[in-house]
Amino acid sequence: MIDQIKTKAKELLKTKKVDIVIGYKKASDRIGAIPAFIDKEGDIDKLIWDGYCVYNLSNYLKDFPGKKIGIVTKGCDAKSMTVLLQENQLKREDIFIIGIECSGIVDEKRKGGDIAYDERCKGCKPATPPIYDVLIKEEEKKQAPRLEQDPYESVRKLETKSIEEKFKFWQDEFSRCIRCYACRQICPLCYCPRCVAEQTQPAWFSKAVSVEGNFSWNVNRAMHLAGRCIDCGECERACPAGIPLRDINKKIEKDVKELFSYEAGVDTEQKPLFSSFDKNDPEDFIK
Amino acid sequence: MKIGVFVCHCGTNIAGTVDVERVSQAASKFPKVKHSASYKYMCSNPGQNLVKDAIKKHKLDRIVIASCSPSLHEKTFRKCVEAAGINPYLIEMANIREHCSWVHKDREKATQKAIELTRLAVSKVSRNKPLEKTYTTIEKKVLIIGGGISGIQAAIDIAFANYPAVIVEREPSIGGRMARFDKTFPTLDCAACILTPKMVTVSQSEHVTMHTYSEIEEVSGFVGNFTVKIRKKARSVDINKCTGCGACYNKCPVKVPSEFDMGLGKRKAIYTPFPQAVPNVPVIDRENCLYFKTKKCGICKKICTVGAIDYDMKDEVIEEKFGAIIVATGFNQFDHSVYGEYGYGKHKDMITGLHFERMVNSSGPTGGKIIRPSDGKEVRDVVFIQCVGSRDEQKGLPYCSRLCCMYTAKHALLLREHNKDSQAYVFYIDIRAAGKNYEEFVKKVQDEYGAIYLRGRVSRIFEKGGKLIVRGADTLSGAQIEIKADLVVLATGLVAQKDAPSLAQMLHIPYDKNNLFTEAHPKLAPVETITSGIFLTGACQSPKDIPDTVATASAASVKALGLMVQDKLAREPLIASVNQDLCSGCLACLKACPFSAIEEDEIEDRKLRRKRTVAKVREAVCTGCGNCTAVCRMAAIDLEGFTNTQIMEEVETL
Amino acid sequence: MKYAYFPGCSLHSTAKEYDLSTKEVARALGIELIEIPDWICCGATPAHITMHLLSLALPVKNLLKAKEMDSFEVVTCCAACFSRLKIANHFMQNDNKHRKNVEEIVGEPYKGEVKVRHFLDVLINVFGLKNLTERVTNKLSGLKVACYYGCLLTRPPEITQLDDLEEPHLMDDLMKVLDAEPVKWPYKTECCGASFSLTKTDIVLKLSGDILQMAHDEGAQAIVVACPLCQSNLDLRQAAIKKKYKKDFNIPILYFTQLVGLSLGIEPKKLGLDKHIVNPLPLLKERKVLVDK
Amino acid sequence: MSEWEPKIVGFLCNWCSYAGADLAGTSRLEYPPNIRIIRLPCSGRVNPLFILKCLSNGADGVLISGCHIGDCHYSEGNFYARRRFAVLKKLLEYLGIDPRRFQMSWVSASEGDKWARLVTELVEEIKQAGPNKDFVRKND
Repeated sequence: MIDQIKTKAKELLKTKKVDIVIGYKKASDRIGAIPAFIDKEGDIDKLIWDGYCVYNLSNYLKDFPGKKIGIVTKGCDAKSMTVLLQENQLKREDIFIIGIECSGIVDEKRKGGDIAYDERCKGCKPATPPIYDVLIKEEEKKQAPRLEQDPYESVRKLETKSIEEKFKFWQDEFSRCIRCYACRQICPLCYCPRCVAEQTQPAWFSKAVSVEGNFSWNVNRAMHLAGRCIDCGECERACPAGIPLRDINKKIEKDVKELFSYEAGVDTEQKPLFSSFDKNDPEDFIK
Repeated sequence: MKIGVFVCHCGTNIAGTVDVERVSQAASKFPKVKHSASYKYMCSNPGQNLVKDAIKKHKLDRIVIASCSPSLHEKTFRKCVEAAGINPYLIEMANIREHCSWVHKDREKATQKAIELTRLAVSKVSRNKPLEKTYTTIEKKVLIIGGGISGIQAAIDIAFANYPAVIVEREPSIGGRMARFDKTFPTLDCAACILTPKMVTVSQSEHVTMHTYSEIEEVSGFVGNFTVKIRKKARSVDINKCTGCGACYNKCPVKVPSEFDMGLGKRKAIYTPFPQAVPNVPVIDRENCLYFKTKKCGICKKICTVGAIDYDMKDEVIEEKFGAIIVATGFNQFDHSVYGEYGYGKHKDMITGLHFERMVNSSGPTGGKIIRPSDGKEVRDVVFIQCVGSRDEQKGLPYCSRLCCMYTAKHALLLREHNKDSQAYVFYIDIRAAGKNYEEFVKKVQDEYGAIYLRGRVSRIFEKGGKLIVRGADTLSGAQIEIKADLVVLATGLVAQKDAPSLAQMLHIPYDKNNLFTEAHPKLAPVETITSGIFLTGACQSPKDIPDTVATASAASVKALGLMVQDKLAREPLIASVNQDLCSGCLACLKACPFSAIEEDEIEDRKLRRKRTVAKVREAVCTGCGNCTAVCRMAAIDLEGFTNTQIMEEVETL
Repeated sequence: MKYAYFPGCSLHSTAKEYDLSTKEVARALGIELIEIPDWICCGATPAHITMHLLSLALPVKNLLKAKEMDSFEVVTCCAACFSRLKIANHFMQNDNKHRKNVEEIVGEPYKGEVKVRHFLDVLINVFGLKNLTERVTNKLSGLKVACYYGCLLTRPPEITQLDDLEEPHLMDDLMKVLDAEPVKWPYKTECCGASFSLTKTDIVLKLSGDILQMAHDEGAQAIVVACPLCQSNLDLRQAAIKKKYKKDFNIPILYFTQLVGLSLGIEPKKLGLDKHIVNPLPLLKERKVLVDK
Repeated sequence: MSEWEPKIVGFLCNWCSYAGADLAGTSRLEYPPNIRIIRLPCSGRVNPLFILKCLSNGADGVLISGCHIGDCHYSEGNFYARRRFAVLKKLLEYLGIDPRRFQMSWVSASEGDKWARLVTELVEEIKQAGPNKDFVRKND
């Protein structure tokens, strides 16, 4: 199947349909995969495809303004492109999506070991990208059976805790936050020209590493991704402090699904969650 | 920055619970406050003069008034400081009366709270910016959607003031529902006699343009500057050539049920809906026309001496600009086929009030004879049922349709006038005859025209022996009643036009759960909508009889003319604005704006060295609700008067 | 097709022929009806006008018995039983307060999970009219009938969810399949006076008399019913009506199951056609719809 | 040391809730003095970050109050607010912030009595929740 990707990439570059192809290449450790930016036909052989291709490449689309881009895209990553299209950040005609019907990626923490599905792949059922220009399927043998697992298992576990326990839990987790904003930088949907975290007029919340500053930043990040996050999991992967950010993202994902039947990244024509409403939205929390 | 704080005693209203002097002293120590004072009545002339003098004496540049609710005196003090040379938007009010002295009894706590409220206002005002009112130009032309009595009246009023009006009517002729009526309550003048002169006036007015057989396709823009696309459907008859001689429809071989006559009569495939139609130019109904169906016939074209028939005519979409829009789209009838007890609308001799109007009309399909549609026999016993659909939350409408009581009484009267031997029975829930000479009219029908009024609901109607057996309860006598009727007339309720929601969406005006357009305020702004420059008249807003319809038409016209006479339109500056450098162009704000007051704009990004899309506020449309600011993740859009900085400053001061 | 069968008190007494004909028809069509063992009162009139809670607890008890049989669908023929069982389910599904009370009384949790069907519904919507057409061996051609549904079968519509509230047609559809002629008449859901059948018989005579008159006027030779109370009022009171109003209708009142039975070729006696007050046999003979045996 | 009194911030829409609070005043309906009202044009104006700022700035409770559904002066603002804060409310609770600290209500211009009752109850609830210690910016 890597041949299929290469063939397509070659064709795209040759016919000048795109200026650049974004895909994956081997990292220097010879195991992992890192993004590859190919603009010469000669470099096409660097392209790889395996379970280590974890990066959500859509994050790099904005780095090539005015260029036509071909991009290797997993199912989840294509959803973030759907949101980017929804939010006017991309032009569909500028990108050529080489969609991969992915059968799961490895858990990076177990690098070098056996291929095991990453936590976020469990419960991901339609691995087919919602949008693509060409679809390449993984080989039959790699299509290991997907676990029928509740994607919200760990959210539910946390929900049952008492208020004090919850606060304690998150306080501990957030206490490690060093406000490096790696979670933001890696997120394909955090594209604001100037993040509120860096604004001073007004200063929206404390920039200091403190309980309330860290809480505020993380609540802000989560709220800004409400109805947008497609759970590519890059934030959690990038977090040097190992904060379980996906547990926050999934919580909102679950809530908006339950409250408003809203799902992110499935339809480019969909209105943003907070820029729309239903007259019958629940309001049992309002006095 | 030199802030002045002025604390009002409001007689004892504030001073009775709050130690005003202490508030004033405390305020004098707040950062940036250069002067503070208190006075018995700050809103009085001496009070205002005290503020003005202090501004001059202490060179104050921002003012806080700690007194009553801003809803009472914000305007007063804006004017006051403006007179003293300060921008009117550089004041804030601390509400220490309604929100403090009147709701607390503990003097100490109330005083403390008053101090804090004043502190909040001081912190906010320190972040205020001078603002200027904005101005827009006005297109001096009014669009009227709907050519019924409502739209006609509006057009006449606008034209009388020498401003141009354009009527868009989807039927081939103006006239609307009223053109179908026979006589009108309570005076019984004939509808045609009072309507047709108005139709002629409109058609002859140099200020009025009519687009009949036309529909609104698209509306954009805002008050003073609406751009409207109008689809002129292909009439197949050249309106400029046609003389209205009528030869074409006289000779046309195709007969179909006439919509105007509610299917009681026939019309041709080329037709004018009724003889007094304006314009008196026929239209070809292409679905039924032989030429369009089979390419044969063509009689009308052959017979037309002026060559007005044009089979190749196409729909035409024109674009016009308007300063104001009057919506006069009227109503539809409730569909009574939901009622099983009335036979699901299957009984032939059961008609609606509008059918009755056509039947009783001497120029109508039966020549004024009231007959049974099933066998054409003249009727004797007629049962009228009121509130069909109206006041029925279960199967119909929650509201009262307001005119059925009156038109049913009129029908009962006309029935007896047309046939001395007839008998009217009227089933009603309540008689709602609130209008000038209305109650008297109903009484007259009961007393002089022998209509029998029965207070109760009809439980079942069925056919037996060629008659309709109407069974119901007379709740006044407690008896079960059965009437063998020749004809049953249903006073079906008034409902919104089927496509009312799509028009409302086009116009960005709200509509309620019954699809009726919503006025800006039910009492104080009954013909306005929340979208400025768009006004409502007639039954599209709620069921209305002719007097009310005409009154609202004139009211809406005055509102529209109020815009027409202005040179420029002043707008409050408390609206949103975009910092385009911060804007990512995600357009979350555009999608969340209830007023479509945000549009796309393009800027040259200096950093990226390319053009990119950003949001831009259409100042004339923005109402200042601030919803956009809350959905903007990058805080690139802000609301003047309630800016993020102001609010965060207030919170910071807590 | 296997159902728990709830006959109710009428079908074991005054409406024996309804019970008989239902079982015969079911057997002939291969619909298995297993009577709920130890069934008790459905909670109709005597209960529901005196004690609301009892009128829910009784049917729930019966439905729980059906649940024990591992049968999640109950079939009944009596319109009153149908109504009570359906209403009980409705409350248990939608009203937490009542459900708690009733669960306390019957000592078991129950959320309205046992489905309740009228036999008419089973015949038409489960077995299907098309299938039935193929089984009809003895057409009832020329027999003019008025289908009378009464008050309980369709009301309240949000609970019964069986047929059109004002203009029901299920039995009419069924009769057409048997080649009988259902007349068009307006009294399909008029009140027969059943609630007063023992206390104020003069009201019953008036109301039932009106129904008979209308059926007669519209040319019906027989009235078809789906409720034992309707049947007994219309059948039993014809003599008294004759006495009071001097009107001799002599219209047989038949259960739809009896006519379906006839059309399937089942002999009249097995269908209890000999158990009526107004003897239907002369009419059926005259119309040549009796099976010769 | 005096008894602790909770500090509550109320974000009120100008057209309904602010006017309702005015009416409570005009009707002289007494309620505890713990609330500080910030007037906004519409509940739709409230940015979730305002709530965080209040809580980290020492507020023991935050209230958003707007027009009842269907009454919004801007016709739809409260619909957006309702959706936005349904999500925030659940998130804050999930992160361990006492749900009593952030509440929302609809109060119309004619509901002075509801306003007075609401504030009274709110103050009572926040008193039970105790001072907001965990989340507050420490004075540096």
